[in-house]
Amino acid sequence: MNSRSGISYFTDEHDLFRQTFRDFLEKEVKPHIDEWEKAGELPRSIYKKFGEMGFFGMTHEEKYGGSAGDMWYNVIFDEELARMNSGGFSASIGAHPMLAMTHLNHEGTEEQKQRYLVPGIKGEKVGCLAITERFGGSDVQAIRTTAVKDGDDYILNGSKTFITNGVLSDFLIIVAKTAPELKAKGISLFIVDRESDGLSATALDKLGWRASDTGEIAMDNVRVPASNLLGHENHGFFYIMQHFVSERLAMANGGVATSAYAMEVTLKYMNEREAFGRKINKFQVLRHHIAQMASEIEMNRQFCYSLYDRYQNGDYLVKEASMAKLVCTQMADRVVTQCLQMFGGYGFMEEYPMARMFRDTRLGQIGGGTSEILCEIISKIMIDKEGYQAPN
Amino acid sequence: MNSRSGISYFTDEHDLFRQTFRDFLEKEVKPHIDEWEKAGELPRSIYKKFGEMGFFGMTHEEKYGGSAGDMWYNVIFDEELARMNSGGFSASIGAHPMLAMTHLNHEGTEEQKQRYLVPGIKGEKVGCLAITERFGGSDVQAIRTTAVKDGDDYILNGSKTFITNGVLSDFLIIVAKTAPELKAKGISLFIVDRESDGLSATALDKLGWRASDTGEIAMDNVRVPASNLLGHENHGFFYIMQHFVSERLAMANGGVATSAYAMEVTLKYMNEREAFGRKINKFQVLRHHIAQMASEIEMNRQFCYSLYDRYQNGDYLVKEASMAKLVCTQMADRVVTQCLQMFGGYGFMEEYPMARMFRDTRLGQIGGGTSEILCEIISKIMIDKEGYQAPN
Amino acid sequence: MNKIFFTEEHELFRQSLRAFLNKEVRPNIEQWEADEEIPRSIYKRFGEMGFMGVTYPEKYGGMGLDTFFSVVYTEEMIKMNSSGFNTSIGAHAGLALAHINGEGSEDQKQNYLTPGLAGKRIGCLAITEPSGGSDVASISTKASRDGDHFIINGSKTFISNGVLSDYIVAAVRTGGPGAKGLSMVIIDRETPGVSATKLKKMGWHASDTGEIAFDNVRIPDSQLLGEENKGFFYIMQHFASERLGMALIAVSQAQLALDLAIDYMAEREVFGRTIDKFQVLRHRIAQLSSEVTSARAFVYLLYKQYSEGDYIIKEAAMAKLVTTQLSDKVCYECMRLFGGYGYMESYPMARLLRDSQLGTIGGGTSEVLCEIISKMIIDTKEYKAVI
Amino acid sequence: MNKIFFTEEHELFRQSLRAFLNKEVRPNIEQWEADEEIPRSIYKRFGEMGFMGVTYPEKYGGMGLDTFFSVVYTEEMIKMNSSGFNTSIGAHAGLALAHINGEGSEDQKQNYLTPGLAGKRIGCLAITEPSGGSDVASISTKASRDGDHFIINGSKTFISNGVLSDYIVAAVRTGGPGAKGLSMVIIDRETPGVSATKLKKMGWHASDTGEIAFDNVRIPDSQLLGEENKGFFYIMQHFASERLGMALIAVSQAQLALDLAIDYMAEREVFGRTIDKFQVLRHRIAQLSSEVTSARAFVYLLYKQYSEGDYIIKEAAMAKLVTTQLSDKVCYECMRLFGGYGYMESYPMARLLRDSQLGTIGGGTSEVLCEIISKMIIDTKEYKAVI
Repeated sequence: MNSRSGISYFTDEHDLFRQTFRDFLEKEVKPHIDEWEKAGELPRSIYKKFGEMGFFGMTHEEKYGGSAGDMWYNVIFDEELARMNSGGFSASIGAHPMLAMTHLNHEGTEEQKQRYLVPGIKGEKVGCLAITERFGGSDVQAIRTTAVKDGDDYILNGSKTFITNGVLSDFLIIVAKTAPELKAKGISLFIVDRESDGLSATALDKLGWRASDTGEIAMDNVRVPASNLLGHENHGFFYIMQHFVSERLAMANGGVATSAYAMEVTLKYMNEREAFGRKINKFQVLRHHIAQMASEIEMNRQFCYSLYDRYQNGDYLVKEASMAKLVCTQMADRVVTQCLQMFGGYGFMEEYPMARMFRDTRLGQIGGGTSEILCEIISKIMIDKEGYQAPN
Repeated sequence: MNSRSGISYFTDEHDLFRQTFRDFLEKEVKPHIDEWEKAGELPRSIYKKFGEMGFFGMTHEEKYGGSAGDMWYNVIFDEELARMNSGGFSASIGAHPMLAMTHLNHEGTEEQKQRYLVPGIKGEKVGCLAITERFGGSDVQAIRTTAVKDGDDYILNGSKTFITNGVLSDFLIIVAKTAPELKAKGISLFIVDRESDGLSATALDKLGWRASDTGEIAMDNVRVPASNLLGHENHGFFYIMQHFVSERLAMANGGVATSAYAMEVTLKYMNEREAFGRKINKFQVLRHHIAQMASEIEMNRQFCYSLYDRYQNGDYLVKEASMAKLVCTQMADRVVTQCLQMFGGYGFMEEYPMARMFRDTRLGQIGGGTSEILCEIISKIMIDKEGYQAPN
Repeated sequence: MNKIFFTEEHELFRQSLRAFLNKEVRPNIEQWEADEEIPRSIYKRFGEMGFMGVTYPEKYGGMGLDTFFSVVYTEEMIKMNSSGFNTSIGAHAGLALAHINGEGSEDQKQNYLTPGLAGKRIGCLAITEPSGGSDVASISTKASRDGDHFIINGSKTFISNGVLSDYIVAAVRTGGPGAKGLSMVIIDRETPGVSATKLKKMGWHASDTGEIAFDNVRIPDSQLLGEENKGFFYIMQHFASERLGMALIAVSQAQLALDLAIDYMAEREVFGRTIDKFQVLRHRIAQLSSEVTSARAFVYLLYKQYSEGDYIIKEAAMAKLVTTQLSDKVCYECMRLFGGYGYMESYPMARLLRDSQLGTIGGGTSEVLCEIISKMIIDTKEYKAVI
Repeated sequence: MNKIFFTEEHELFRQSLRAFLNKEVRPNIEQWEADEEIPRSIYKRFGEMGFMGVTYPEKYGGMGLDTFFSVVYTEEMIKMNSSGFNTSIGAHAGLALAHINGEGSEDQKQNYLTPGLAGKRIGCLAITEPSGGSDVASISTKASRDGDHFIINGSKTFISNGVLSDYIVAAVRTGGPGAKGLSMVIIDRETPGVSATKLKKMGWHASDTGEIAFDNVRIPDSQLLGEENKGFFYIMQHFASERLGMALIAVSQAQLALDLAIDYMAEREVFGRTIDKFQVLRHRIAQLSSEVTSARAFVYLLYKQYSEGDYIIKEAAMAKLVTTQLSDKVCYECMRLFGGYGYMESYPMARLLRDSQLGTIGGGTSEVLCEIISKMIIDTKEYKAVI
């Protein structure tokens, strides 16, 4: 919970929501995490419960079933998910509202919103966002999936990988080239229903994020009606770039939240565990590790909050959001590794919280733009003075 | 494979053994690793094959079925195991000869050697070494398991944890206090048969090392004949300390071997994977990472080899072996983390080698004395000028 | 970022201060670094221009401006690339005067604060002793009562302006052992028994860093600053703003290093191209810029909290801890990026690195900060404001 | 460790060198650091004692000893805590003379090596140029043939002994562009057209580091060292031993920092106990000692391989890369362990840190080393010995 002294971005309403949501998670989620981790997927029922409680609609308009809250509700949502200590759960639950529905909300037509966003907010339909391909990685411009116009339809061919909810979702927002010769300017987004002919998916076995299904998707002449084009044709790259900022901020703050949770459970353990006749929280070396980590967490948390604040005010933050994801996910790796080490042998045991956190956290520097890609973007802005300006 | 130019610690015979052993592992082990990782244990048949090939007896006397080779055979043994990319396999296969049989060989009576060492070398009987307890961790002096003399027997009570081969081994070398009031000087070692009444064990679920069974062992009035006392009563602490050096050297060099293998597979991947139109091994940032890692690996490898060399010459190396384990396992964490990052999203996928290596490597800084405990030992020697002298 | 914390007025102030510094300070820095002190005249100019007491009350000659003017002030001062210069002004205006403004009587303010803000009477703050390091509670300089006077004996070290200042705000032991026996006193330089010697340092060359000895120094008890035996709490109180100031300095130094490096990279050619095309160097800039940007957001936020009256002892310690580590790292990496020129004193990076490297030591070493932070986090100890 | 690499004779040599250094060098270091040079007399004393040319042939006045004597030599030199001093001797004996001993004609050896080993004629090695940095192949100092003479024009920078040496072993372009157009020449200081200016540096104060200009410098072609247009390969050849030497220096500096820190920790008290009782500082020593011990094992092994004739270009680059990074880290952490005293020039750590921080720059920056190493490892390129 965040201190209310001095500057606070959170109101009493935010805090109330945080408490409600935390109680809900403790009751409806925490007891099932181990089982979902084992299953490698989430049951539909949990999406429905989220939907019933309104947790998918916090920032959406009331006419679609949302409660029109501000962006800090998303921040709280992410922070509280992190306390479940299941990157897979957070990813599966989060990819639906944060990735799929974000695009629907911004670029969808009224008809598309009625068909996908409304049931999405209710938790009755689950979505995913499919950008990445085997060849290309974080290089969005290099995608090879094509969508060729055929009468009133588009025919999609190609494949996607590393797609969270890629196997179990009901609909997929798929990125494809509608004009390959135009490179970045020839990319479009499509809403594809799961039952479409020619669409298949297989789940991947991963180091962590085990409660989420991460899919590889193949499209063999998948026919999509033109009414399922999302936004304007050939504007896809800009839509993606635009939402990258919020995605990166979420991953950055997720890194902070994970780090804070790692420290919380570690402090608790250190206060219980004894060695050489005293509690291990009395050992200077371990204490200084805590002091160092706490300071870095606090710094990065304030960085993220200040960026959310600016984001809400409409600032264009490609550079800063990339910076934040870079440093916060690096910090999370350091903090989680160090905290695991504090648990000694128990750190390696799956019955204690750090083993899973260690496996899950490692994705931070990989997903949503690797650290190396972020460095490329940041150095282009800092050194080559490239603008990465907002599209108009 | 080590360069033969300049200083080499390896002879043609060593190289021949390395090749033979590598071929054997490629054929008999590699194809089964995934299955054993899933099973959480190794089949008995693989121990038997190791035994039949003489791989458990390389350094043992011929009269027990060994081939009386020098210590470099153990070094090669460890290095080649690392190439299987299964910390669990290495641990299970290694704990038997390196931990259990080392004690048998050094402290065992002729009769004990005939009963345990000879079948051990044949791979017919598998052993484990049980020191660590829930309360105490790396603090050997704090163990609570007791062995009370009762006629010609000892009665053992207590528990052990984090014991590799703790569930499936045929015999256990168990550390217990025979004179608790004497602290470190009241510790003894016992050989305990698996079928002993009152002995029970459960397997632990771990972050990595999944192909090995790691057991928690409970002893409820386990009766052990006095003939199963290993070495002299109350000398246990010194036996353990003595073998800690070789164990730490092995873990240090294991860290180097893992790092080298990580770099090998990463270089291969970098030479295949393309991004932005060229092989990723052309990106300067990644190249410099490789250069830095290669340099650190080379440095630490030479450090380990120089220590093995001195160890073979009879030098007393508590400080240096602790130093080596500290820095080499830290390096392995850095290298493996960095190499996983080089794989991008594939680094997170279990079908690629880095995910498992990442999970497995994390034990390096924990097992066999955590980095923090090693720092305690090293600073006592460096700063307080404590001798940690060899017992006479 | 600026829009959140800075107004148009801050920006105007920045411009005018920058113009002043570029004209009257920058051309003299090399000389002052060589002299190992700055001249009295520059204090006077700061006083005349109103730059000495940006946030101090107008009543005493300050400008009465808000905290973010002092942030602007520090950011611009650091661009002169001389911690010694910045400290010479700061040890007077930011340390000595902060105590006098905070705890001084009206008489003391008239005597020291007013001429101080005019740049005519220069002070220093003397807490650290040779034997104690960062252990403030164990200060051993003794002030024994003698009627309405104190007789002071002891010594202080690492004191900025320790040799050249006109007076010394010193922590002395008036009571029993421990934190509760300390008081602050103002000792005029000319008082018999005060002597000082200059210390040679790795960096901060333009500042006069002194070791001060008190040999039966007799001062009237009207020179007591605030209440007797409350010195420890006054010191702690001012530590938060001092540490926050050091954090801001650290972030500003790191930013300066990056700015200098980016400029240099665009000009320097090797292997036939400017070095800003080498991926390894580009990523280094990207990484370090990101860390500095994060650190600055943190420091700005704390200034905001501080300006709203929050007692941010933990956060200030955290900020100093991480930012001074960061500054050392950034200055080191950017120095190396200049190749051999980085090591040459005729280029800016050598001094910047040398100057930065006091950051993790002065004003509480990183280790002392870790002790404070871990007490607050692990032992849930709270440090309270005195008032 | 010593038993593997060092014999009784090495130990005796160590004792006698150490006694000499403690008597004739240590008391003068402060003065030489302030002078920014070392006097001619100390070169002579090195020559008289035989310490100038430990491994050079006896025929020319060297001692003809094995490589590990030079290891002992460096380890003891570094204990003087003045890289400037060490470099002043080393740039002559280890760099300039190495080229003359390696590629010089008998005449050249009589002219330069013999008086050089006697400490009477001092040399420097001039490769780096202002524009090129570590890019040796792009050297632009031009040597144009004029009958049996060369006319040399160009400039060199960062040259140790660049101002005070009697002659300059310089890399010049005698042929076309690229690596294959370079030659080495010996240029006597008094030759018309040679001028030099001293550079101010962050550390290495006792060494004279110069920028040298050649303005129509005319030298006979008998001053060519080795074969024409083979200069690049000679330079590369000597780089391995130079880098190995820098690695040994780095390890020795790091060890010195640790030794000084451990001694200091046993004496310094804060909070009522000596600081060697603080776990955080203890673990820091444990960690850094372990890293230094590993690094030293690596360097010793490479010396062994080098002494047995191995061409260890990759390993020497690796060793310099990791040991100079390590030395910077260790010196920095140990400096901080001294608290405020670490920053004072009257304590040893400030200079040690300043001196260390050239390590990752000089003799090939870390980035250039990474280029070489990655070419060898990733592109499987091999660098071959010339001979």
